[in-house]
Amino acid sequence: MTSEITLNHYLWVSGLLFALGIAGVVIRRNALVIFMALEMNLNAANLALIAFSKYNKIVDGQVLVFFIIAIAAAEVAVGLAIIVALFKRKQTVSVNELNSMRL
Amino acid sequence: MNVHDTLFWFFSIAMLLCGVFVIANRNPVASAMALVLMFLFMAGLFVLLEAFFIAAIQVLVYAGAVMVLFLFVIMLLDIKASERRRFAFLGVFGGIVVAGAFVWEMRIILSQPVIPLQSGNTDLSAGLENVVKPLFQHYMLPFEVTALLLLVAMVGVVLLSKKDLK
Amino acid sequence: MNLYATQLECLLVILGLGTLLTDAFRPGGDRRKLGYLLATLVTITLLYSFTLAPTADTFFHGMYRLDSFALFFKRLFLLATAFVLLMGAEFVERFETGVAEFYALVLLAATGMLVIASVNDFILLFVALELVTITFYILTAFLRRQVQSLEAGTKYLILGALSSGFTVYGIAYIFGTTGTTNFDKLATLLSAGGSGSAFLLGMLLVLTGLGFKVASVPFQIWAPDVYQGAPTPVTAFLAVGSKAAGFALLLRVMLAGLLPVSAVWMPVLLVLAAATLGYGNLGAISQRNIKRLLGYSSIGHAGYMLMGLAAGNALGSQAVLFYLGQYAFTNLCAFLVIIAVGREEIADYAGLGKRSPILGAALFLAMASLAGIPPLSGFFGKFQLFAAVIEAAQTNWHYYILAGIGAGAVVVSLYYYFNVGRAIYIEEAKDTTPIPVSLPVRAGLYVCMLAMIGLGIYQQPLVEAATLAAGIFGLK
Amino acid sequence: MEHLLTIAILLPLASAFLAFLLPAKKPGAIRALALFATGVSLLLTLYIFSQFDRQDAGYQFVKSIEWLPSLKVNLKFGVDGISMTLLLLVGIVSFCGALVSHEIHDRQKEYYILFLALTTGISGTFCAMDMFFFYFFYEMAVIPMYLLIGMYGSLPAGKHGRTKEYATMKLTLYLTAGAVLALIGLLTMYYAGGKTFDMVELKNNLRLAGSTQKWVFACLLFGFGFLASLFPFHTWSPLGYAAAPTAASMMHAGVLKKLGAYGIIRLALPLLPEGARHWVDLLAILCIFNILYAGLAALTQKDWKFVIGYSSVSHMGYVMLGIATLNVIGVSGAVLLMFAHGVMAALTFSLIGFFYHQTHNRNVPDLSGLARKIPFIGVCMVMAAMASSGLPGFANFASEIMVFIGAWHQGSTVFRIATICAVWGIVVTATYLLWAVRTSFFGPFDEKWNMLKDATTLKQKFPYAFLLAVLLVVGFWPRSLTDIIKPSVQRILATNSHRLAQMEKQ
Amino acid sequence: MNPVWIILFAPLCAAAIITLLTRKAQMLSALISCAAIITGFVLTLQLFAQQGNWMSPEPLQWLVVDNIVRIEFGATIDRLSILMLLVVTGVGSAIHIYSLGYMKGDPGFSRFFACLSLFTFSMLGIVLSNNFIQIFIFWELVGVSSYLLIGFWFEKHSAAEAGKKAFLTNRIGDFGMMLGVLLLWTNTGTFNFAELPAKIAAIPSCTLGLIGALIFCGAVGKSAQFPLHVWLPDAMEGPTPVSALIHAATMVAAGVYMLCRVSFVILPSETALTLIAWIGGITALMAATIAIAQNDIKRILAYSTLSQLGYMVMAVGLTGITPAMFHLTTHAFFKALLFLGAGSVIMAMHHEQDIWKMGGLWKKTPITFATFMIGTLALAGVWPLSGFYSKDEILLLALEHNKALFIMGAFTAFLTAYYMGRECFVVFFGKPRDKHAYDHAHESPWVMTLPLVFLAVLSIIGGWGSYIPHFLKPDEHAAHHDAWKGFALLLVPAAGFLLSAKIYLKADASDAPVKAALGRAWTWVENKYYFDELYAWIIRYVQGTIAMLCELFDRWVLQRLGIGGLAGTTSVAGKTLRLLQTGNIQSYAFLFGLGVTVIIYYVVVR
Repeated sequence: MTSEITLNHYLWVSGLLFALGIAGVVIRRNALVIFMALEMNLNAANLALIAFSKYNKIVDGQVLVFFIIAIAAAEVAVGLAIIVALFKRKQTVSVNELNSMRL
Repeated sequence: MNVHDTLFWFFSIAMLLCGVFVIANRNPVASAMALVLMFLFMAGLFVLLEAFFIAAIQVLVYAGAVMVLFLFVIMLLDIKASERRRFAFLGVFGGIVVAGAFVWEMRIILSQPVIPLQSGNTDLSAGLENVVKPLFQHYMLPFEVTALLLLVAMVGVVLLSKKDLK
Repeated sequence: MNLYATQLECLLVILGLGTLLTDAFRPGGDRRKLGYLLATLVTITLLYSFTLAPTADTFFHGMYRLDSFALFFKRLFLLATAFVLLMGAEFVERFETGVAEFYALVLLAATGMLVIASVNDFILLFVALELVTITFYILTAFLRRQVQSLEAGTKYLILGALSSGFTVYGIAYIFGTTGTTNFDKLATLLSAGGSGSAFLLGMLLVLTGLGFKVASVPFQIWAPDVYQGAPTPVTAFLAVGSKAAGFALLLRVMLAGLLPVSAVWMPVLLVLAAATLGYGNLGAISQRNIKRLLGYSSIGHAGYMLMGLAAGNALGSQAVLFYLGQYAFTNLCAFLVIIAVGREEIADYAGLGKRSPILGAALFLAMASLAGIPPLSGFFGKFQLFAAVIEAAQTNWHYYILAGIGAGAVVVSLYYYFNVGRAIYIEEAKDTTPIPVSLPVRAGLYVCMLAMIGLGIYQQPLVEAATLAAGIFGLK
Repeated sequence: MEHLLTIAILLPLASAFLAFLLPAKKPGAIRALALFATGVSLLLTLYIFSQFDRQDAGYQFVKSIEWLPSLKVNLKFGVDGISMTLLLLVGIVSFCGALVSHEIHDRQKEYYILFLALTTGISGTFCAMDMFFFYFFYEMAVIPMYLLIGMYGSLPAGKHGRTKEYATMKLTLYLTAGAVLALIGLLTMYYAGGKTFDMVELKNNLRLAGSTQKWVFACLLFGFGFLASLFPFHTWSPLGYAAAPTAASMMHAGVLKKLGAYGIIRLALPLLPEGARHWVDLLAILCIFNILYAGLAALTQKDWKFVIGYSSVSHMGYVMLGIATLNVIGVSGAVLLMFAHGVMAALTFSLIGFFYHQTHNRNVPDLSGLARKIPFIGVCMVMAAMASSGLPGFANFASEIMVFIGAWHQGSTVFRIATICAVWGIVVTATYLLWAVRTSFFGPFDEKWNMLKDATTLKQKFPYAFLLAVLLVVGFWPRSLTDIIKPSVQRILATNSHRLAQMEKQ
Repeated sequence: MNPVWIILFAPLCAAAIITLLTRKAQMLSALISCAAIITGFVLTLQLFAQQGNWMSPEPLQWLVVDNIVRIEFGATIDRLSILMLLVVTGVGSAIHIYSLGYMKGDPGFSRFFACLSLFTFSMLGIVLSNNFIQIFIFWELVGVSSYLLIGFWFEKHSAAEAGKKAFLTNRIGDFGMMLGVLLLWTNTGTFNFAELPAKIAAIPSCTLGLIGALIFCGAVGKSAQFPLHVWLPDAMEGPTPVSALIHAATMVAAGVYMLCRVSFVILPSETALTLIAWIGGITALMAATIAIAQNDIKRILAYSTLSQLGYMVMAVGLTGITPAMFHLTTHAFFKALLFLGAGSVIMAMHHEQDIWKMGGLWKKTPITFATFMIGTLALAGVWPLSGFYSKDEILLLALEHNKALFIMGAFTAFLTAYYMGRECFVVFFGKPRDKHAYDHAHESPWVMTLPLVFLAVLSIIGGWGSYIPHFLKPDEHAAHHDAWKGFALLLVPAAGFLLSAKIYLKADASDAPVKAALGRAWTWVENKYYFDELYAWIIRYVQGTIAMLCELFDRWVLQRLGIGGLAGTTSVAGKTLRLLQTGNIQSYAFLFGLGVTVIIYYVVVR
């Protein structure tokens, strides 16, 4: 029983998720949701890597995903800390109020 | 259509729907919940791709740790209703333009099958060993660097969240 | 063997952890002196690094190299780190808290940079890059009482994470379409077989991530805000360390891994270089905040260096290395002065030449060097870059357009750099109190000025080092 | 012996470093150092001039130090007749400039450092035999000039809100714009010449197609033309001179400006014959504008320095016209005129500086009858004006007549017209200069200038008298310079025509 | 050392010594200057005595470039130059000595003599030049020394203005001359007078005509011919000896001398000759008419000079080189005499120059009066004074060649006698109009009267025996005109004198009857045909407008529109770019994403 699902299917899913991630970053103003969208981006990459790993029969992709997950966790931790600190100062997480510097 | 394919379609569509929900929902809490679901469906896809170890980590780290952190922060900050403003038209438009353009380009790129220049012969489904062993052998240096990174993150989070200022 | 290769990184990690421990055990120590001490230790490490010999071997299963290119950048990063620590020590009063952590983070970021100098694999690349980037998120937002610092941190965070997403997605595609993440293997594979559009997508997305680091158009947009908002030592580190790291990667990836497909990326870099030159220099014209000005200026300089990379010849890559080397001294000089003066509006620099002759002279020389005027090192840097572009133009006339845009950029940049110069020497001071300059800063300034003038007049040592370093790519 | 030239060039720079180390509280010592450095430089130059082999058209006193092997850059200095003449000019003007700098009282240390650096920048350019160092020194003049004007200059307010800051910035931007334009051309030549910066090697190796030559020549012509204030790139010039302090005006109008014309003669003419042939007609037309247009614009000026500023633009038109002729007499005339105008401009600006320092007013209609109080300066000014308007007996006449003859000899209609305009140009020159001299020095004495003091001691008079003497000596005996200029010019033009012949054969 | 070099360079040395060393010692300076020119005069006399055995000294190679251009510095010694040398040094010596008295007490005494010596040097240079460039060099130097001397009293507004005017007007003439020289050079390849005549024949006639006309421009400027005559009357602002030496005897004659010197260029061209002749004729007549209405004692003489120069130029135009030189010489004698006499009168009247404030002076200043009368008669061409011979030759020449010019010339002669009569009668006769000045009037000291007498003698004997024409052309007997024609022409000045005597030889003479008779014409004449006004208008409106346009173009088009525009565009571009830098992360992310997609589009998709 052969599967009709090919590598490209997975890549499509990954690509759409990536696009959603980008869209989320651009559309949303809530820093937290933006961060969620960024996580979606990373997940899209993960999916692509896993799929490549599977279809190419090379393990490196999975290893990289491992690192990505670990780094993403660290990034989220740092990011949320910054957002919290920012909220403490400005009482907002809306990114379009971050415009004290321009010219 | 076999089980694998059915599950693929189910997980994919569900995951993407969750993704849409994340960015389309005005309530951050709901977004976070959708994101958890998305992570879980993603883990399902990983399983379909025989990446069991990664799937497990995905559930543990993402759906578990990361999402808890998110929810925690959302609750902590207690964002008021006024924060849940409507979307800015330009933002939505811009997001759709960029995402749409990206998808359109992906359509062209993925219109033909992606064939690698070389492929290996590792059997990834054979068990953890094949995945984890290289992690500590080949990839020792990145691993160490990641460790440093976590240290940095820890120091950073402590610093940024310390309440008192000496 | 592997430990030998990473000994510099190890030293820095030890220093960083030691700093954290010191802080834990002696919370009340003199942080300023600690900074000077660390700067000295890093300087010693820098000097020690000259005992290391480059080798053609790879380490960690082909992931890590200790060639002359790597050593060149390691030394550059160590230099930058030493100066940033010195600046941190000068900045002590304004940190309010966590000074030791600041030093530790700087050292750890530097560790990441040192690794970056040696990367030969996309996985290590990503990890090391993230180490640097995430550390910089924290450093940028370090002044958590100041809105600007936090705002800069947030912006850097979101855009940095976005670019990380692109990078990693690109790595995924490169891995998927070639089956390897190792640069050497990649080069072999690519030179043997063709590459599809999926590979190109991967390549471009990686380029995006690196473009973000070096602040190239269209990924430059974060730079002015972040440069302005970040604590000044961090801005200096961004301008010197982070940017150099970006270029180290860019050179390594493009010239070691992706050279066989240079026909694809060179035109892209050509256009990006031109756009970056234009954006950075035009945007800087009416800036009133000196850090923001330097932010725009750093975009402009990224453009110059991209010119060298886009030229894709031996002279070009060598010129980029030379440029980075002298740019480090120049920018560190400027930021040292900014820290010593402690003000950010250009108007506040009026009469600096009278208030403190050394600060005035140092900042003026730095500006002139950035503008590229002999006998300062910036001149020779630009000269080589232009030479490289003209060399490329001998076979492809489009490069003349790039050279022309570069020429225009030089003229425009002169305007805004000399506006600072005007404030220093020509305008009358509103506040004429002399500015005290501490001995270490004075020493640092002398080193920078000496380097700017020395490398401007006698370029040979750095050129030789850069030639050696760039020689590993075997370009013609 | 072979180091003499290098010493003469680098001594001022070395002294600048030395001055950097001296305490700012001792301006006297720094000034003495500056005088010493420029004076010794001048003496060395004179010695080299006396030892110069007048029969030899090539480079002499060549000294080469390997500098940057990877780019084949050598620190190579040498003088041929053209460089010798101009080096002499640098020596004379810089020494006199240092002498008249006693009017500077504020921040003297920086002043002399900048002045000395400027001097080396200029003389280095004239003597560099390596294109890299040529460009290096060429650009090196930018910073000192910017600061000299910005820090020590003055521009009477009100002239359309232009300030000295604006003037100095404009000047800097113009010069840099020209320099980078020229750089593109120079680098193209570097590659076309088989990657060598050595001018002699380049002469032998350069291979450039005719069409390429055309635009490379354009790069050099207009690039250097910015500095030579070629129309329409001249507008920085009067403004810049007006704003500059005395010595900076002297150096700039007197010497620095000549770098542009020198670059064209040295690099563009011999190496790019096809390009030269293509552009000379346009150049001649631009020269007409330089000469007449700038001359007429000078007629409407009220500020002494603006008058002289436009006048120098006008005179550079003669220089460029001489260059455009591409014949020995015209180009030799241009070189001699560079020398003559350099000395003359330095003299004029130093004289203006002399009375401006006391009156703080250089608006021509405000001054009247100054000759009663400062007869020496008045006499010098009259002579300078006469020299400027091409009076025989001064070096300017000899050179201008060479340019006229050369341009007329060139023969084409464009050049005939240009010559007619150029000859008419000296009438225009006389008109505005005599007006200015007559209005401010002659006529009824205005009592408000009663406080003026003339130059009485020999020390005070020396720089002016010296410059005048140089003009007169060369004016009476032009062959003292033309004899060394001519062989070198001949050589350059021979290279030009030889290459042209080669190209036509191919 | 060839004596010629001493003649030439002695005055230059004198000028240099005075300027550099002896400026403070006034009398010494003056004596040095006088010694220099008198040495020159003596040496010239010696040369003159050698009669034809002259050796031109070896020329110096002044400027040599290849074989294309060879400019020498040499000296031509022939009859022409020796005659001119005599005039310059002889009359010059007299005037130098006269100046000792006239300039006494002036604060610029030394400067005056330095300039005078410089002038002498330049003038001798013109005389001796052996090529066109050399003559041009001295031509200009003469101009500048004239500028310095006219503006000698530089604090006087009008003097400073007059000096400038003279210099500039001369420059305009030189412009043409320079072009003529260049044109001649391209056609022959040499500037040298000795080499040129052989090569002239090869030049096409129309080019030659143009060359002649252009070179004549130089003479027009220097010899103040119509239409560049306007500077000469103003030049009277200079000290009177200067007017005598420069603006009567020598410099203004340089134009004529130059034409004679280069006659080989002019004579072959009919066009050039015609032009020259008519310009000369017009100048002669016009200046004479203007002279009848002037009131300044020196200005009348200045217009008279113009008129006489017109004669000489006309003579050249009628191919009469020898008559022109003859008249030049005699004119130098009597015009210098007249000016010096006028100077003496002015001294006597305490620097009063208006003839209508004088009167009856003949009793007070007898020597001056006598010599002035001799000068007047000579000028009017009364037999047997020198003017009679030289002027008659020209008029008879005109009669031969061109009747119209002859009539103009004859009428001019009539007017000459008339206005000179007017001047003499008003100044020396009638009743004293300014009693106070008259009472204090006195005869000048001997240093001034001695030169007067010397020149008076020359004025009388200068024309006798046609010695000068003989000297110039020894082998050719001057065309012997019918004597009766010459004497018939005497009627003309006689009529002039009679008319002026009728009007002005009375106690209360005035211009009123003439004014009434001439009507509008008088106004025109009195205002010198409005030439000054015309030129002022041209300078102000035509040149001024063009200059203003240039200035406006420079300021608005080049600086504002061009540079300002470029700078403005740049800064606007910068500002526009900065609009992207909103500070808003969303827009940053959008641009970031857009950038990525655009790059992908161009590389991958397209």
